[in-house]
Amino acid sequence: MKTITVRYFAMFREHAGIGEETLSVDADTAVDVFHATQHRHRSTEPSGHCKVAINDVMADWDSPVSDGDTVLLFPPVAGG
Amino acid sequence: MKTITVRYFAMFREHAGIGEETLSVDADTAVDVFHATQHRHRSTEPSGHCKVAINDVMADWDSPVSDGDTVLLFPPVAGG
Amino acid sequence: MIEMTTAEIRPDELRQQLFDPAAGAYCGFEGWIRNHNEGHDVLRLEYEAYEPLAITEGEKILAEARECYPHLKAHCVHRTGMLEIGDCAVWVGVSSPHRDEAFQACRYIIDQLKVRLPIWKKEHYADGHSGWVNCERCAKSA
Amino acid sequence: MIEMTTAEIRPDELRQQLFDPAAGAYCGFEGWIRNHNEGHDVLRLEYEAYEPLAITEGEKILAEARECYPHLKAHCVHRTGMLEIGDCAVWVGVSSPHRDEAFQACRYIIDQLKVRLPIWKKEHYADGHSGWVNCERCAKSA
Repeated sequence: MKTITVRYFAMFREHAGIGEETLSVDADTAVDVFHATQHRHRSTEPSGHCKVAINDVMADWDSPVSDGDTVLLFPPVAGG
Repeated sequence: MKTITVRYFAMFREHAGIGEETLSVDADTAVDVFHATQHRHRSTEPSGHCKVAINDVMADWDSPVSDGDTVLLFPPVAGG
Repeated sequence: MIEMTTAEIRPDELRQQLFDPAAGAYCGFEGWIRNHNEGHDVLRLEYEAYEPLAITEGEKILAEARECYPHLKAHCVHRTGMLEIGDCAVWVGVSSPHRDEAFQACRYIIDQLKVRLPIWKKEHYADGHSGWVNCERCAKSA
Repeated sequence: MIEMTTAEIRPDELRQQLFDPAAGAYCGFEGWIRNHNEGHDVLRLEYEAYEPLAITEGEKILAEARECYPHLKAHCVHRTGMLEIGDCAVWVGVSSPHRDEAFQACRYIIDQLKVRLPIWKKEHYADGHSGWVNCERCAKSA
């Protein structure tokens, strides 16, 4: 188990009802963290439309996560 | 012979040394007027790069000219 | 340079920063809040950004544009917070020697900003509802 | 609308005339006097126009753009007289619901203005010479 801080934005934050939480998760990669949060908050957004960053650096869904990392979950963007 | 007022612009005006002059010319179309002015001012600019208007309306080189018309001779443009 | 701000965007002041005696062309783009989207009457829009990564990603986009067009000057400002109809949400300005580069670079920058910056917008509708733009559609298509 | 003026062009005031609550995109183009052209150092530029036909032809170009993009608002101002480096010689502003039309229409208008309006420019060079832009080249290629 790893201790991961997860930050939610926009739609994800509203759905989770919280902007940030620290979880103990059994996760090797970013997508494992994403699925754990989906299970926890009963969300069905597919990862394909979303983006992820680890410790403020854009990452891929199969990027490895380490104990103590902060994972940022970005719903689909619509800037401008 | 027709009495035609010719107006010159930009390079043409500088070359002719005059902005406007009234000529008696043997001309059926706009290009005849153009050639008469070229002969008069020893100019060699080809009509293909230039445009012509008759009485403030854009015209073609083969547009007919009438006695009393004003023919505007436009060198190649470079607006903006 | 890219900036995030909660204050009104002032294109006229911003464009002056792009002045360059070698520049013959300036192209500016502004995204304005409009009163409708996909059949809904929109009253206002709320923008949320994750600024640290919006800045990093925005700088990358501007660097990509400058790599394609070496004599380019480019600048971008994105606003966040609650915006009203007619407000300017994003401004992109580009100056360059010739107009072809200016148009192409400006278009490249705004197109990339829209899909790559972590910025989200929530529409508030005349019927009292609200919704995150794009997200609802993505969820439906899941 | 197209205007000819000898006064300074003020893009910020002009763009406000294009405001429309249904417009989500604004694209502006400005032609600035730059300090070089085809290997010459340019000090200033003199613009001459035949205004009656510049206005007529400019209105035609704007009408063509509006025919392609029905929700377009478009406006253009061209300056004449002696202009210094950095001065704005021409401004084209367009607003429309979406950015694709805004970019395309703005580009169409400036491209057409450049080749169709009876406006000529004379460059004054650092070496004391001057020349009408394009004309010399045309004469040479004759």
